[in-house]
Amino acid sequence: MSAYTTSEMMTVAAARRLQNGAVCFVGIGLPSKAANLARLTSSPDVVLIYESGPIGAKPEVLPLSIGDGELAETADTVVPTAEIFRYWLQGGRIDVGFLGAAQVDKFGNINTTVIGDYHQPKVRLPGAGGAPEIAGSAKEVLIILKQSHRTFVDKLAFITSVGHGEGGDHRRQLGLPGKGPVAIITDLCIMEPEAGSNEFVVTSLHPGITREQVVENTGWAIRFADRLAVTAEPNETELGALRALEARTAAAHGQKGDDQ
Amino acid sequence: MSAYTTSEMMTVAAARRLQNGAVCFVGIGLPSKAANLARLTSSPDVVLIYESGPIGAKPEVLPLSIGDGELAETADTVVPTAEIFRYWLQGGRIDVGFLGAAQVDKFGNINTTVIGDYHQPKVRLPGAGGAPEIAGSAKEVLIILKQSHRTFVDKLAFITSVGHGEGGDHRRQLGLPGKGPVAIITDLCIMEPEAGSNEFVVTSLHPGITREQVVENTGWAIRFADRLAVTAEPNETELGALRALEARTAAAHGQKGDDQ
Amino acid sequence: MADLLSLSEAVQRFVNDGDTVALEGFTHLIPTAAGHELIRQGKRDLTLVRMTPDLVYDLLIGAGCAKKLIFSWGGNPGVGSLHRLRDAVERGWPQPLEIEEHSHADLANAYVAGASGLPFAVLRAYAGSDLPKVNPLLRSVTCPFTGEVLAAVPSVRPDVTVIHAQKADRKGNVLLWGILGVQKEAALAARRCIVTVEEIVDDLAAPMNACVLPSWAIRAVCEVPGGAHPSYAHGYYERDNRFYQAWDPIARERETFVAWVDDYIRGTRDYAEFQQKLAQANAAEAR
Amino acid sequence: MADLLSLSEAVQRFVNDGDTVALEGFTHLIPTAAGHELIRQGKRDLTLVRMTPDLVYDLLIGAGCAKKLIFSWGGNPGVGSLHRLRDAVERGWPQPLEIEEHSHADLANAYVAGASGLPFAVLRAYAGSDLPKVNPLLRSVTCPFTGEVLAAVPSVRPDVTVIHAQKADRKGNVLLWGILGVQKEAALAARRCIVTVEEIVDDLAAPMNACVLPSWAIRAVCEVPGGAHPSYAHGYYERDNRFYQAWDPIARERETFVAWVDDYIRGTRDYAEFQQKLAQANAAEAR
Repeated sequence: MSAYTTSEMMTVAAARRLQNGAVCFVGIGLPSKAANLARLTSSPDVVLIYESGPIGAKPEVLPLSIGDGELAETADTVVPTAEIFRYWLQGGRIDVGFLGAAQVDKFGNINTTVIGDYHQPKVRLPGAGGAPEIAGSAKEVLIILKQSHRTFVDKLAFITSVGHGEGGDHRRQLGLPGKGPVAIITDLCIMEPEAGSNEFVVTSLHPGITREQVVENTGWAIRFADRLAVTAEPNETELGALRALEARTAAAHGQKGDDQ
Repeated sequence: MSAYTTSEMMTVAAARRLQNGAVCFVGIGLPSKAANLARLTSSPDVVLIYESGPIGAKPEVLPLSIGDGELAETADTVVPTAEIFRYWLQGGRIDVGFLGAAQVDKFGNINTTVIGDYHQPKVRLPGAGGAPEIAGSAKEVLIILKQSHRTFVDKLAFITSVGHGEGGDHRRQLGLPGKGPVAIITDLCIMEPEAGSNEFVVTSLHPGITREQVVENTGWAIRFADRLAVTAEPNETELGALRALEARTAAAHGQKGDDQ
Repeated sequence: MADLLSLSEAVQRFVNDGDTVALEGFTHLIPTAAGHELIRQGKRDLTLVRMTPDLVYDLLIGAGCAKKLIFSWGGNPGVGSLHRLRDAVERGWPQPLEIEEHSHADLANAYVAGASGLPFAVLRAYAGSDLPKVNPLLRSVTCPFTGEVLAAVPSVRPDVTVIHAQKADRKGNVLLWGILGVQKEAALAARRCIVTVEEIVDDLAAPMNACVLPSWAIRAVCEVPGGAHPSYAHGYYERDNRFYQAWDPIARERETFVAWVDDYIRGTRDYAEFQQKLAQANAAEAR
Repeated sequence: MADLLSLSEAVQRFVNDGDTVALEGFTHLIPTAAGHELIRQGKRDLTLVRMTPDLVYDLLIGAGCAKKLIFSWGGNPGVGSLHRLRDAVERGWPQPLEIEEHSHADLANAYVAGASGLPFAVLRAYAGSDLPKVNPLLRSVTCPFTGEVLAAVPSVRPDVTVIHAQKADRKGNVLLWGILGVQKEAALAARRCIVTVEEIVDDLAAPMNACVLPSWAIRAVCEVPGGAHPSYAHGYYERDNRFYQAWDPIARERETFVAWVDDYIRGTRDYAEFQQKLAQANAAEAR
């Protein structure tokens, strides 16, 4: 096994969660990279939908924006943005909503709006985008982001997109159709909601990562599942496909397409 | 002037009401024939919209159905039927709704649903189709139908599509955006709503038609405007264009396309 | 992913007695072949939804497949009445038919709401019309911003929608063009969708923003060339106006109707055999 | 019927100080040239609506044209923050900016409602989100059939919408393709619509069901080749990713931003001169 970065581990681990044939509503950046890696490896028939309108996109290089021409050219069809949200997402046709986040809390709620007070913000983030309704209506949600004290916080200043709300069956009480986040994939580990409480606990540590590292990089008292797995290392196929994808992207754009 | 039929007079008189450049939502049958005659004579830039989806249709031959391929082929674009009703009609972009009817009353209300009791009908008519919302939302409405005791009735068994309701400002009270029917064009005359009461009165008799004929063929005590005009006879251009249109239609379909 | 099936198998697998079924197609691409197959398989107690019932529902109603009809304009376009529909409504033959009546704008919006996963649609409609007096499902809702009272109608969510389209590829992606009607909305509003197509091709060659239904959004694709007769399939064949006229005397009397259905539909194995029989009859008549 | 006008004349005629203006284009076909012209003409007190404010609104806000922003995602896609937007929100420079914040699904539905002549849109949204706490316009409505409580949001009805499209014909009919975003809805929701296009042609050669805006539904068509830079126009030019990155240091500080606007926008007569100047600067940098 060749050496790999924690970023690569994160992307590979996230890509593995996407079942072949699943219909996936893809956020730009890390989710898009992981979803396309899945499509190029284990899940060739995954269906990628971007909020800008492409359905069944099969980009050769990663898009830098949510509406790159590459997505339109490789899609089965391109529909108006409103239709994406109305017929395809709210219509109940999305199996997996694949989201990034600026911050998450222990119940998988997401903040992409503001840090500090809404009216006197410490940091103003981009805002909601498509996430609140993806988080609400996709049959399940995967979240991918780099783990740190600043991103995994005890209390969000602002809940932009709901995960399991206040935990337990709060989500059901809210009447949300989808079952919410089923995994958070980071550069350190995989977290999944604990049965009953729906609090995210670590279920798999990436190779070489210690519990201490995870604890240090989590803003709440993170817990570990009794049966804690170790994530399988990226294999040659996965790494090869990921690096080739990034190389093609860099050649086309001069960027790897994983920002934002 | 060559001889002409009362049917031809009706179609020509109706066509003349359509201003050049008007955006017209066209019903199938008589309205479609008159609207296309207008397009082929005095109003070359009239925009014809059919509920099936064509916008800016310029058919060479009259359609037999509301969704003939000829309409799609000659249109500026063809949109989904729901969009026609949502963005174009309800969106307030229709200048003239051009309707036929099975029956009308003195306030220009239309019945296309049932004669007799709804649940034990004497005659079951086709139903509403697009008419109720055309009658409600088009900026103004033209109605074309052959005049008889059976079609111009004192009291409708069923109001499918509202005209001026109970008369006066009833329409405004109902909150309807369009100003309702501004003319009923028949094979005998033209009727227009009287200022104030909005009751339809005869404002123009077709050449050779007597007041008595109109009275005999109207189911309510029809009144005549103080300044009663005589409709100008069809001129050579109008008759020529109409007959050529019908001849092309008959050659294509074996029918003249004026039924229903 | 859609399975490529025979129409017979698709109807067997996906349509149950008692289902709410929408066969859509607005004068163009009317799924007639699928209507025939419902009759051949003797489906019963269907609630039929369709903006323009047309010949295809006249047939299903006369053949005793329907218990209820949801519609907005019921006629034989350009010809006259639907006699079997009227006989069922007015005289309960072959069985009583409940009707639920809407306007086109209403039903079109109701399909949009169904496709959008919403329980109801909002539109500006019905003020001054008697329709709400005979259809208790035409209700109202008040705008929380302006106070305007608007019509609220229940969304349409068929158990099964059947549409006819021009093409599918071998994966089951479907392309239609021309008059689109409410087919896409009806397809997406349904729990299960069957699409009959003129042909199955290697490559759809669809324009970028064309009306494409992806394979994974539908259940079955069935190749049934000519399956929209007597309506038309843009790019394939024209409307058979003669058949619409010929239908009038066939459907006018119960006896002629039953004889026709027994002969042409129940008496044929599938749509291809029906087409053959119809062609033979037309040829004989022309002689 | 749309008039074929210069962009300068169209903006002069159809945009007033204090108007609610939507410049739409979802990463594709962003009407940048029109944004520049609003600055050149010194339009003030605009309420700007746009799902993704992007560079074009960072510019307008920094240049002091806006008093309010209605949006759902405000960033420099793939790069980072919109510094001028943040400076206005966080420090009131060059003037305070009121913000009204939505989600994409909400604003997309609000444009649809606007195009449909409805005062509000209904969607399943915001349950569990804090957005309704900071935006009092996110309300609810109860389904009169199921009792479900759904989100109700006000429709968007701009005084003026500006979009960029690939082509118009000489009558002013407009064709766009590729990523369509919410442009058609934004155009039809507006009282007045200006369309800038890459080129004016004799024949649109549009596929039958293409996204065409008929001339009579818009007010002005302006030929502005390259007018969507640094976004792209499918079939004409690609996204200028370098410019999105270059924007970050330009907009980061007030001084560099003002200098850039004075030089490149206020210091040029029109978009063609801007393009020339930008090309010269790029060439100089490459040397």
